[in-house]
Amino acid sequence: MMMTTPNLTVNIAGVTLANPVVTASGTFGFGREYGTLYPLSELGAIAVKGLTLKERPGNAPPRVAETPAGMLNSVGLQNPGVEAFIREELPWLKAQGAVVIANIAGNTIEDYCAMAERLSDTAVDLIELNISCPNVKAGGVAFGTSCASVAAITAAVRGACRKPLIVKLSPNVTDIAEIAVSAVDHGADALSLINTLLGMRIDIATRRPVLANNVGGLSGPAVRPIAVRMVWQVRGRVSVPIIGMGGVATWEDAVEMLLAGANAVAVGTALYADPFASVKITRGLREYLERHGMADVQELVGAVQAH
Amino acid sequence: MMMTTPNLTVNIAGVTLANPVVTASGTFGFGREYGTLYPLSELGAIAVKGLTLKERPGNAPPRVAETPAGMLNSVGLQNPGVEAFIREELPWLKAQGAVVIANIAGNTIEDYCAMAERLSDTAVDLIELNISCPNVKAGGVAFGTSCASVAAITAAVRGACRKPLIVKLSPNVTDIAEIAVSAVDHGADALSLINTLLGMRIDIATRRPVLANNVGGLSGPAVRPIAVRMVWQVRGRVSVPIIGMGGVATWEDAVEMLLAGANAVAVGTALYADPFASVKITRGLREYLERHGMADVQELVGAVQAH
Amino acid sequence: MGRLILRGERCDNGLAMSFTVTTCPLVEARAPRADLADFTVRCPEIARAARPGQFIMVRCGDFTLRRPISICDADGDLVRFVFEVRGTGTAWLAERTVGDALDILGPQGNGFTLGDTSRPAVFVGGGIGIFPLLHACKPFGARAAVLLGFRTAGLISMVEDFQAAGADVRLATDDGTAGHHGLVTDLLRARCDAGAVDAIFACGPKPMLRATAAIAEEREIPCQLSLEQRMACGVGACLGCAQKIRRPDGTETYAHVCSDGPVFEASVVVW
Amino acid sequence: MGRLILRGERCDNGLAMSFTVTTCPLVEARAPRADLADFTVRCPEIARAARPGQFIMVRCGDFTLRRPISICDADGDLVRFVFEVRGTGTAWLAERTVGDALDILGPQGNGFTLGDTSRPAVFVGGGIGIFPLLHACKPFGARAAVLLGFRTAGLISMVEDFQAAGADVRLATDDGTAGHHGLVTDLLRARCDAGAVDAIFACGPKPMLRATAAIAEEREIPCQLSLEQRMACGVGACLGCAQKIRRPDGTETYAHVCSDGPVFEASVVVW
Ligand SMILES: Cc1cc2nc3c(=O)[nH]c(=O)nc-3n(C[C@H](O)[C@H](O)[C@H](O)COP(=O)(O)OP(=O)(O)OC[C@H]3O[C@@H](n4cnc5c(N)ncnc54)[C@H](O)[C@@H]3O)c2cc1C
Ligand SMILES: Cc1cc2nc3c(=O)[nH]c(=O)nc-3n(C[C@H](O)[C@H](O)[C@H](O)COP(=O)(O)OP(=O)(O)OC[C@H]3O[C@@H](n4cnc5c(N)ncnc54)[C@H](O)[C@@H]3O)c2cc1C
Ligand SMILES: Cc1cc2nc3c(=O)[nH]c(=O)nc-3n(C[C@H](O)[C@H](O)[C@H](O)COP(=O)(O)O)c2cc1C
Ligand SMILES: Cc1cc2nc3c(=O)[nH]c(=O)nc-3n(C[C@H](O)[C@H](O)[C@H](O)COP(=O)(O)O)c2cc1C
Ligand code: FES
Ligand code: FES
Repeated sequence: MMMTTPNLTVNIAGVTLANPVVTASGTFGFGREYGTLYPLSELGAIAVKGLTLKERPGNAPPRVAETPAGMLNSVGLQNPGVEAFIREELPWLKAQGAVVIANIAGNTIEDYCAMAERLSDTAVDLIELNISCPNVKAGGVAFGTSCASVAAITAAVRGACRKPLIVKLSPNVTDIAEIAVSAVDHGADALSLINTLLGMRIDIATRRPVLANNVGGLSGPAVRPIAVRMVWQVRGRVSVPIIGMGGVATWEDAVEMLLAGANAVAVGTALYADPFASVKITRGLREYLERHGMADVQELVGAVQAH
Repeated sequence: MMMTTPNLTVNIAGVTLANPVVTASGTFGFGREYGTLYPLSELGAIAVKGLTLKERPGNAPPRVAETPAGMLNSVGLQNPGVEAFIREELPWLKAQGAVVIANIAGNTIEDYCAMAERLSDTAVDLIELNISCPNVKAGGVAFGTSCASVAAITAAVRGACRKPLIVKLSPNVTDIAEIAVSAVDHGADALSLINTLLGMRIDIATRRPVLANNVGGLSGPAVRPIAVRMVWQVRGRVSVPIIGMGGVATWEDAVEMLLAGANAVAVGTALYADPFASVKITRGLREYLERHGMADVQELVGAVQAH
Repeated sequence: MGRLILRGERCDNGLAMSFTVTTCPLVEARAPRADLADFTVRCPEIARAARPGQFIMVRCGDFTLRRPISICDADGDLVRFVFEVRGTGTAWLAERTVGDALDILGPQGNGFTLGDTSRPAVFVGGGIGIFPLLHACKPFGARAAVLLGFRTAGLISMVEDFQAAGADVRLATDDGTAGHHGLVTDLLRARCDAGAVDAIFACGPKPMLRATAAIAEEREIPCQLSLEQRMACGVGACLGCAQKIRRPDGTETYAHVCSDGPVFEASVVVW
Repeated sequence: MGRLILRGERCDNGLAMSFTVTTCPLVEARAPRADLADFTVRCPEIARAARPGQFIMVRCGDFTLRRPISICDADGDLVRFVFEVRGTGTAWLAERTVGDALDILGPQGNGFTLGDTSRPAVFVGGGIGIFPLLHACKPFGARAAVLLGFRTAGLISMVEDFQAAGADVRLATDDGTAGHHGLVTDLLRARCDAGAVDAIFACGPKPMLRATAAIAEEREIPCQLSLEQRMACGVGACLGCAQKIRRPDGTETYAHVCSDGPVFEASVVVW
């Protein structure tokens, strides 16, 4: 019996990823740390730490807290700003052979557009719009929480952007599918989901929130059932590529996410227990496909048979 | 030094609970099972399985699935109907000395009102309005997901109801505080939160959702950070009593929930690993208050000092 | 016949049948195969109360849910259960060693109603379904015909135990590597043809149970089946473990495997 | 002096300082107190690379996050670390026994810059902050004054180890049950009064570090502090472990304890 190597590549809005395993924005820095363990080119893509127009110092510590099967973070988008990224991080990242997803964040539509425009002239492969940020002109309500504001920001950034555009959805909404449709209708070439769920932990000894920011974003295996459900709901309504994330820690989790409708998965929190989680997932996927005689990982996408 | 026994009682909308530990609706049946382990009067109150106007067979199995630090359920409100409850369960429950919270569910406002009215003539102590159910007249969108529909259902049931009314909030919303305010403004005497978060698990061997209903409600410690955050946000906006729930498993978790702003806690999923979780939490709270020389458990309520 | 229990049996005081939650020492732990564990715990409360076909809910580390496992045998103060490593919970459990304390809830459920044990009965087991049959067949001694089906010879276990109980044991394997090459229900048919059978007790995979029920119906032999379902509470409180059944009046409803079952009359089960 | 490292040190190839993730056997496990574990693992990669003041990230069962623990000593192939049971993760870890395999990431962080070890240095430790000082004080031999503060005599540990390293060890307890009745920083002041001190190295609770920094500044003694912060990745990737510091130009920013620290010049720390 002839065995051909299964095809692990994924096409996300015209960009080919060597495999469907991406690192989740903000969890992997700019690749310099985990890059000491394995070549960054082994990853499908790297979504870099969320970038803002200007340098941001981020929030006061503590910024992280453990929770049952998960963690909270309130890093507050500490980053060197988009120019420093282009100058100091991007060339190095591209030299490692990585597909680079620039995750951008802002507090006004203008900021997002300025960043998208600036990044369009660089070697960045894709732009990921983080719409979980508060819109200061709309009283601080997150951009990602209403169809109207998702439509507005997506359309504006789409106009300013000459790279494939991924819109990253916030799970803190009543109807994720409706938001997804809004994003796609207004120019999203792909979607990623989920960002973190808003959570809180209180230290009963001090009676203070563990995070200096009081609340933070919940991620890790605890949220996986929510992420899988949202990916499935969104896949039922859109046909653009989806990068699924939220608690993916093993190749089995990745298969689950692909079956739900994701074309690729991102791995974040799982890296902290096992820095090799990402590359192990890719290996696990390959072996799974081989075991099942499947030619292409994309055969799994959305293949769940609902009852 | 004199030691007085701390006061554990809680007043929820005029009803006195012997302690602030309640069982979460749907997790404790009608008390007949766990009642073999301890007197039901040791519980602050018992929220019974969600009742509907007529008997409901519930969903096809499988109805439960384990998830990281949590579980999914899609029981589908299997229950004998409100009349059978009043006839066969309530007298027995009251004979055990339990404070009884009747949790009611429906698909039309009329159903809810009919149940509230009927239960007003019984020995039930409080009525809990489960608004996570789909409103069939509004295309199946859950009652609990918009302020307008929460206002409408709360006002209508308030009119039909001669018992203290608790509105139980769904966490599957963009802005829980806004929903809470709607409920209180339209007649809720107390709030309980959170109900389950919508989640999904797929069995990668069969490529089918584990639950026959495809999706189900996520509960257990995994969701606790979300529940604590929501209780805290709601406490910032309303002054009615709050029953906090979602992943409470230990007395420490209960203290956290009280600090966030809950006046009482409900325990559900934790019972499955440890059927004594509820009574252990009460004991733990009592000992905690004694250790800290506190006279009243209500001193903890909302006592978190935010940053 | 036609026993139909809904919402479990109830005591006079209105409570469900009582069960114990207890921590008990593992006194024997064998691994007949790498993925099979044969455990015995010292647990007088459960051992003395256990009836054939009941099960226990075993807490596995920090997992949210306990795992349901049939009582394979109960003798004096000892409870024996045998389980296959299927996923993360049973993997954790299989790693326990003698002297470890296990947190067990039980005995739970409505077991087999054995009836007249001086009459011949047939026990049909498949895969992990064979374990609860040991406790049930013992009172029948040599009057028990125990028919066991496995995928392949390497998976056969417990045969000596059934033989020691006096039973006439017959084997079937899907691949013919041991015993009859074919289904265990072929053996059941042959046994029914060979002589009178007063009762059939079965536990195993759904297709096997369904075929067993069909044979029993055809030959009008009373038949009890032990079913499986995913469980949360294991005691009847969460309504998680639904099984569709037919009421005497012909209407259908959901009963619960943990409290109404796990054993049901074959005739009430809706497949 | 004035060493200020941001985004950690970097190698020529643009990568962060390398670290290892490895599974290594626990070869010695002592419990000096019920809530204290003194572990030694065989881990050549980490033992050989470790510099004083660095730490490891230890995986604890199924917990989402590893626990940061200082390297107390590294010798040949062996890495020693000592930790107090504080919560669930360290409780799990303390239950490991000799022969168990531990999953460890490290060595991580920028440790102490020891400078000229032929000159007298003072090491100030409080509570669990005393452990990393052992590795650091060794090269100083008898030129190290090691000042250790504890809440009460029952919590004193590691004194023999410091003495075996040749150091002059002085104790202080908050309640006067052993050594000086008062703060360890009283001992520091006395030691500075008594003779020349070329460098101060400190690790312990924040108030102690702050007081140490004030004494050092007042007396113009170079001082390095090892700080703690809640961590997720432990390697510089998540930006979770922020510590506010002052840049040479006077502006403030957040550095990261895991990669820029855990050791910082006292003068750059913004309290
Ligand atoms: C009444 C009853 C008696 C049983 N008796 C035995 C026995 O004697 N020996 C034996 O080997 N097995 C028995 N089983 C099956 C056993 O419960 C499962 O194999 C076990 O729960 C799997 O757990 P896991 O953590 O290894 O698998 P995972 O897949 O990690 O478990 C995830 C969840 O699914 C549940 N689950 C998975 N498979 C099953 C299943 N087949 N039935 C019910 N729940 C399942 C688990 O309990 C858990 O909640 C019995 C099941 C029931 C319902
Ligand atoms: C660089 C560094 C070196 C350390 N060296 C030592 C040492 O040598 N010996 C020792 O006993 N302790 C040391 N600590 C403290 C040790 O990391 C904590 O006591 C430990 O993480 C507590 O974990 P837990 O699971 O027991 O507590 P839990 O409260 O259950 O932990 C919950 C979460 O909070 C984190 N956390 C809790 N307390 C602390 C803390 N004080 N510092 C950082 N994170 C914390 C945990 O890592 C975990 O992520 C060090 C901390 C740091 C940052
Ligand atoms: C420490 C940390 C920092 C994060 N920073 C960002 C960010 O800057 N931009 C963003 O879009 N998402 C950010 N996220 C969210 C992740 O990219 C991801 O959506 C989420 O963590 C769920 O995946 P996981 O469970 O695999 O971590 C961050 C998550 C973590 C844990
Ligand atoms: C098996 C199960 C059944 C439930 N049924 C109901 C119900 O009928 N009505 C309701 O309002 N909530 C129901 N819930 C939600 C719980 O009351 C509670 O809000 C939720 O489980 C969070 O608490 P926990 O994490 O302590 O379980 C159910 C939860 C579970 C696990
Ligand atoms: S498992 Fe809860 S009712 Fe059966
Ligand atoms: S812990 Fe992640 S950057 Fe320090």
